[in-house]
Amino acid sequence: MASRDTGRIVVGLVIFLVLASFPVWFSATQGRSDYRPELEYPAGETKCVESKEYMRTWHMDLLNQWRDSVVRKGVRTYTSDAHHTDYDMSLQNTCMKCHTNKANFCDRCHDYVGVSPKCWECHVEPRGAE
Amino acid sequence: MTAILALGAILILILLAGFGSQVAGLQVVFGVAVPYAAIALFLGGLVFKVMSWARTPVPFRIPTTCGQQKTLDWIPSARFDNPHTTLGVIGRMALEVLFFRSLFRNTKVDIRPGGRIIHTPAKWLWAAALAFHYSFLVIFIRHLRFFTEPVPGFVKAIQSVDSFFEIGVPSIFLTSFLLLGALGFLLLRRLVSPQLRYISLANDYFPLFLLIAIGTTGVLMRHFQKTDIETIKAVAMGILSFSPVTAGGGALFTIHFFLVCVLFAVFPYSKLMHMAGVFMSPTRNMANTNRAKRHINPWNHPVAFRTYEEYEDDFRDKMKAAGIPVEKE
Amino acid sequence: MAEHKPDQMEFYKQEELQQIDLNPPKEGWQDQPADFRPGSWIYPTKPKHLESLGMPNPREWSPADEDWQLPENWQEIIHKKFKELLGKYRSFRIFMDTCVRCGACADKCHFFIGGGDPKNMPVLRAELVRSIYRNDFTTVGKILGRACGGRKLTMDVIKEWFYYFYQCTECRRCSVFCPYGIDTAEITMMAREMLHELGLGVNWIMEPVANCHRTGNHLGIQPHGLKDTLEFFCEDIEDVTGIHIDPPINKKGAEVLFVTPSGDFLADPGTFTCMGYMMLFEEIGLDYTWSTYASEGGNFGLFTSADVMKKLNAKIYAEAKRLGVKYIIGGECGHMWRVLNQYMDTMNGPADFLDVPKSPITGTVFENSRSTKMIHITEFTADLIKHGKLKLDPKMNDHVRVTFHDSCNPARAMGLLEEPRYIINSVCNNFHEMPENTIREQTFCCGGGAGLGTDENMEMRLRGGMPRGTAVRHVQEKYDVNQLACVCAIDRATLVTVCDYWAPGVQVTGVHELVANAMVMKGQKERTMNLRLEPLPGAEEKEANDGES
Amino acid sequence: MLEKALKGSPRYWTWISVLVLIIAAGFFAYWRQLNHGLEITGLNRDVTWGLYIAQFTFMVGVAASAVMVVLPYYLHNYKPFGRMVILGECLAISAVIMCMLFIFVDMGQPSRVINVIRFPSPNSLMFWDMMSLMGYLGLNVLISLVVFTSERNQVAPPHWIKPVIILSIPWAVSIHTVTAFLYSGLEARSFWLTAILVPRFLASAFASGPSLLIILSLLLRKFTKFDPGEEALKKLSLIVTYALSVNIFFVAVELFTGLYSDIPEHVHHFQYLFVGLEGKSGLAPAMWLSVSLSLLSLVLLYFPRLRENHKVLPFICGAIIVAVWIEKGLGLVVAGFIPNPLGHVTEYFPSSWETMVTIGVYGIGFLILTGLWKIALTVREEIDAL
Amino acid sequence: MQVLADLLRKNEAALADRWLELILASYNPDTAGFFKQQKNRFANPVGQTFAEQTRVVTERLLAGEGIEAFQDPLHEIVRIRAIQEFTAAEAVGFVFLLKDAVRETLADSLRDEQAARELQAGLHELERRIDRIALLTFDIFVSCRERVYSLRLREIRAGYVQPG
Amino acid sequence: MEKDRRDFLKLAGSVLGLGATAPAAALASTGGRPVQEEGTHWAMVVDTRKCQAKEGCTACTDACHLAHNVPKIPEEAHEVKWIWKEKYPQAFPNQVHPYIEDSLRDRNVPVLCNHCERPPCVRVCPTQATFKDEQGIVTIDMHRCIGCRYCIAACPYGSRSFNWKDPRPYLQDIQSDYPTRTKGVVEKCNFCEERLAKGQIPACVEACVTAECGALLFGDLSDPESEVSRLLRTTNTIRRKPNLGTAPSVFYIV
Repeated sequence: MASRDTGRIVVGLVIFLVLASFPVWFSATQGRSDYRPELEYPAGETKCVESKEYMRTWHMDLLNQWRDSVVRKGVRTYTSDAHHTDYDMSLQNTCMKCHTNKANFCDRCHDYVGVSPKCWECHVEPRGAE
Repeated sequence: MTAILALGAILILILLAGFGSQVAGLQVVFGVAVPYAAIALFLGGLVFKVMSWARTPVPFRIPTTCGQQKTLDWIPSARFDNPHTTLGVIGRMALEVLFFRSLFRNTKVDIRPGGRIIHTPAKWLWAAALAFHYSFLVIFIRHLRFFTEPVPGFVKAIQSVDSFFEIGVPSIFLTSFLLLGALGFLLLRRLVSPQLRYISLANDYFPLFLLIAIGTTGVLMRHFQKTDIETIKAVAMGILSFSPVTAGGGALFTIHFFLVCVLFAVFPYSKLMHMAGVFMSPTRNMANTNRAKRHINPWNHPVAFRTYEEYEDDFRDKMKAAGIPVEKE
Repeated sequence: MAEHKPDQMEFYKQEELQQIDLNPPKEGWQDQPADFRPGSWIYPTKPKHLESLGMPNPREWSPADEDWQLPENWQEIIHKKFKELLGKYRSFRIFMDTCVRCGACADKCHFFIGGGDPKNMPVLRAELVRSIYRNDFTTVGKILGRACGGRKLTMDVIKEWFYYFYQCTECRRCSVFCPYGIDTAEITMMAREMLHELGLGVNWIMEPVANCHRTGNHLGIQPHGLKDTLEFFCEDIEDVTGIHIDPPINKKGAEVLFVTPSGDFLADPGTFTCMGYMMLFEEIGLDYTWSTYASEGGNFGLFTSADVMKKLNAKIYAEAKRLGVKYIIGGECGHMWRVLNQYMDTMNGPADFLDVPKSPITGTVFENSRSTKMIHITEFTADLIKHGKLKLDPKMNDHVRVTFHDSCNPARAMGLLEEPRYIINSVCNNFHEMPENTIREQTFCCGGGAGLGTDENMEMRLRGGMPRGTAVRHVQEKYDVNQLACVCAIDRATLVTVCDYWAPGVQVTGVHELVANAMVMKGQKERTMNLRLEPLPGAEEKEANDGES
Repeated sequence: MLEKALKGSPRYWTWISVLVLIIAAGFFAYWRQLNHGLEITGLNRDVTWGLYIAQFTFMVGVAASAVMVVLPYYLHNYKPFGRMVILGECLAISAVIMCMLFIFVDMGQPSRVINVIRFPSPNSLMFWDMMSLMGYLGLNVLISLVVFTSERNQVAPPHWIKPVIILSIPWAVSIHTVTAFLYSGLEARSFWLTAILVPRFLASAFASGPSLLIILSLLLRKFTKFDPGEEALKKLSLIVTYALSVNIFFVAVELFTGLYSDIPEHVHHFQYLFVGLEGKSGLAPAMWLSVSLSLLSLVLLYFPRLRENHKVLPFICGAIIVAVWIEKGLGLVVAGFIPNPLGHVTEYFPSSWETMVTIGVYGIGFLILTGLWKIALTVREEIDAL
Repeated sequence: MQVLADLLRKNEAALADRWLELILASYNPDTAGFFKQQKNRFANPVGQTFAEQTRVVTERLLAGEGIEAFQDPLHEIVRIRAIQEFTAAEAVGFVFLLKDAVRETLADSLRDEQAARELQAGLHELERRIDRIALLTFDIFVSCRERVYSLRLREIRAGYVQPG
Repeated sequence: MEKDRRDFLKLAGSVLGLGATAPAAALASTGGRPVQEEGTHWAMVVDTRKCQAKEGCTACTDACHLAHNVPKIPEEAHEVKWIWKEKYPQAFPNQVHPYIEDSLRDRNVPVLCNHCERPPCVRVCPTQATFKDEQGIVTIDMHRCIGCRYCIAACPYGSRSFNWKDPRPYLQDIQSDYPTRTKGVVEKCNFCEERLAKGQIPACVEACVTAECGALLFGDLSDPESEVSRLLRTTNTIRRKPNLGTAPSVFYIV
């Protein structure tokens, strides 16, 4: 024998379920749930400063390390562990030389994962981005 | 003893997940089967439990009144502690759910010999519980970034507020440390105080250890053993869009994910149901309009009682002797 | 063992003077059966009462002996009743599911505070039932059993229930502090209902229930007996005030039916409160009537089962309908008002043959009782005093330094806090509150409610009454308080014993005794005695100097 | 104890809601500042510090002034201050919190403020200021909590608190000294480069702080049953009198050295302040007001009949606060920047948004003060009733 | 006796605490925790009363006061234990625990023979006084029990409660 | 992995170490100004006469501001500049009197950060965001600056600018080889540290040469043979506000 306020409880439950299933119907309405960012790799380039896995996980730390080295210690060249070539420690002048399109490379992954780094408030995207 | 039992269960779960992440074959199990089972158990169990409560009638209106009732108009009544309007009840429930009103009441007022009043604050339980629940909520909302594409604004907003103070890269979230601190206190309290140790069951320690493990693995994944969250989001999105992707993260992620699934699975069958129960506890969610509005009891079957006629038949002559008016001479 | 000399430590360690074990008990609370030492349980129900009420398994038995003569399928009966109650009470189901054992209620129960038995902690009293619920009614419990706190229903469990669920006075103090409002009183009611399925009841409850069923009040006072008692009170009133009152009994067509707990007709401090009512009604000329048929406001059915409660309570509305009164006024009682405020209308309503209570003297309409149509005497009197309808002389009570004990049910099941205080402040010049955490909604129970107020339970009652006793002793030492006012008939009986033991020298009184003492009635003679026929201090000197001059 | 602050008369709740409204407005203004940057303030390239840092300097003075109540009571056992001490300490706590908030809202990159702790730089006075302010807040919270709970329990405070109180006295002086060093260490700003700045800060602090305390306790006496004690008010007004006279004396000394020596570098600042430079004299009216107010109140304070008259005293104290607020706030801070090292005279006037944020911070400060005082007074009433 | 009294007075607080601990040990260990930890006299009248009164008794014992000085503090304690689930021996036995407490607090000075012998006389005298106090406690216990029975009788006689 | 742990430990270390390092360093700093250690010491010589000759020339400012993405903010109150022209009496306030040479009275003198040997701005910075590197250049770590503007108050030459708002809308042609700034940080001339690293001469000097003016000369002061050292030994040069003891590295031929 249902009680008087079953209605109100069901409404409460429905509200809870709607809230709990927010990601499901939100992504469904956006229609991008199977979207995975394919990054536009620079044409003609095969190797980056370090290995692909290392860069995917540690690029922010590497950049931090470059910053401290350049700004604080004045050391501007970085020898890569992977293949021992030297690079100029600069986001804009080194990274951005190959990855000319920030939108199709950096931002795709960052937006996908909901990260909004503050670096781009100062550092300049390469002109290729326009 | 019960604490060790619970801790053991958690360690087993962690080992299971750790082992599972290494064996390729089990990726499907941990990446797909377990989450769906967990979500099904959670939603199904919760709805079933709440509906089982809903089906059970509330025969009587039994609010616990913690303040002055509404009678004469010149006596101010306690609007939220003894509500007599639905608005008052909503206020009381909001105070209970959002600010843990009853735990706040738990002051220890001491009188030292010689009649001196001493207020020793007993607010630790209230403060730790509030800190834990709010930081857990913030973390929960923050995690929506893995389950929604594109990431909605409010999730980004909460994330930027939580990591306002840019310490380290990726900058640390304040709520993760707040959560672990509060959980640590709640666990310590349950182990140290003799009364609590006496009444605590394994199913009290289990969620505590579970949440601590989840929190710690979360912090490890973000700051130390960095995990590739792009693939993790793909896995998460895959699950919610019912086209699972079994790329699977590292061991740490599998443990974290498995423990969260366990939390969801265990939820409807444990004390965590207080999430829904707090809204439906009859001593808090009804107005004290007992004598003003009749509360209908659905199973109010008639009960035979001794009518006046039978009563008078027994004592008519004595009543007449004593001069008490009677119905029938 | 080598002979030890007195100056060696071993000498004193030879044989334990006291069994001292400082380490926690090895096994958990689930494995410690309750031991029924004499003086720790209340006499069981006599078979004749159960038979007169048609309740199951009436027989002669005693908790001390091993076999409680339960029917063979008692486990099945308990499970059936357990399931039925789970189906009928959402509160029971939610309280079984949502407790997180956070310990906020652990040290709030006066029986735990006074006695120290951990199973008297509200969380653990509830666990007694919850462990069975977990074991038999939840899938997880069925699987994990003991590991997740489940427990098999054995004979020891039933004995434990009988022992501990007759050590809860259902005062709901634990429900105030619980974040989810879990009410151990509700759980105690369910447990007692289950125990009654096996005939496990307490005589001190079932006898009054039987009496109330038969004679209309707990004490079995027959109509003529009630009339004599009331007339005896009126003689005393006449001695004190010189005004003659004829108590209207079973008078048809009166405006108000007045129902008060039968404790006021017999137990000593209660009688003066009853005299107070009659003097008050006489003074304001209220058209009221007593009723011998519905001469019991209280309802020990509340401590038995819902149906018995409904059976006893039905009399009040039936009588009101028969006498054709306009509305009902209820006297000063604790659990009576829990039943009236929260159960009566639902059970025996709607009382559409009555009008919305309206005070004939002040014209105030009591909106808060629009449906039940029954108001509390203190609400009625407070309204009178507020409108200045009573001529009061507080100096008559100057020799009295009073403090107020919020009776637990009016405080936590109604919220009756300010009305009695307003009245006491109007009739008494020196009124001192007890410490902040022992009054209002955090009040401590008298230790004798919910059917535990019997003499064989004296030690348990004194333990339960210790927190209240300590608070009274505190105000006694600090302000030289000599009277404890309360609004409950059981309080007026049990608190006398609690005060005599814990704070000797403090008397107990009802609020309306104070009112009557301070009232200057029309045509009353010079008062030389209070209602207790004790000479008033002022009067003695006057008499003395009358004598001299 | 916290629930004491949650129960109050309707007037208490209207006051709280007014404060909350003010704080909300302040938050909204600060939100705009966070998004648009400090351009919404009136600050410019030449005058980089303005209203916020002025309030910070004034508020550190008020915080340090608690020592004027703590020192006599604890060191010299001056009993009439008994009821005043807890109020003084709570005023100090809310003042220090306001100081920290003023520094926080003045930051260009508030999210990096932790860098001051991550990269400690003992060579910078701002680092020492932050450390001393945090220490002072901790000390005051500890002292007021311990002393207040033991006083409420009518138990003698624990013996270990005495040295902590002794420590808090020099510490109070130190926070204001460090604030003065912030200014007087800069060789680029000749207006501040004077040793007298520290004593001037202290003197003005001990004039403005106690006057604020006098006004607030008189207000309390009107609205609540609390009575600070006639003797205490008399003594406080005496302290204010002496502090004010010393402060005026120091300002005069500063004026003399600056003007008599007639070094253009120094003279320009005073010129701008009082008569204006290159036709710009934004602050002149304010400065003249400040000088006249302080002189007027000094004169009035010398008559005991006026000093003890509770009708006039609040107005005198108000005058002193305004005078010191101008002189040590905008007067000192802004004048240091005008003219700028290259001789340009760029004026500064606080913008509306800036004022809104400042009022918002004051709202937070007074909310904390109201809460602390509400708890202190309610529990005091309880003890007296016992 | 004087040497012993000075020695004991030095660690009087320790002695009282140890005695209290031994008394509380007669309760369920978990409850003993509550009795010791909760300082509020109204939320924990049992624990607080024991704590206060044991200090008073120890103090008066070491001060060598007359026997009547122990009447009030012991009455406070026995009044509570008289109505708790204790047999007469358990209810009154807590006084003898004081001997254990004294011995334990003096444990180190009793260790070497020579000092022990010196203290022997004082110790014997002290323990005789404790026994005397125990007898006084027994009287108080009986008076409390009689009080309880008289209350029961009064209720029965008042007819409020049906006999049997 | 270890990089980040180091970062985390640094935070913990700095908080714990605060107690220990603070007194020691405080003693060192109050004992007198940090002495300039040897190694390269870049300096610049400005020949104001040649500069005066080319009336209204802004080559150095344009080149510098273009190279370093310095915004062109219209309202003077929020102006951001690294190098600009100042009248002689403003640049050298204590070396002027009513009867100085007419040409000197309104001679436009390029002013910029003097990269002092004992910079007051470095002394007051609470996070060591601005500091003096081994080459004698006073530079700013834009990642650490909290925008408290204490350094602007401390600089006797007013050569520091603050970003009151987001500079980007005011930048027409953003150079992609040098970052811009964001609102809330201080900025100033950095002696073209990034060009020096590549062996080039500062942009302003290069622009002055291409504008056939040659008023700016840049070189290493610690190398006695460098052009700058030789010029200083042979011509009379003055420095701005020498009395403050900051020992600027920019010398002016008047």
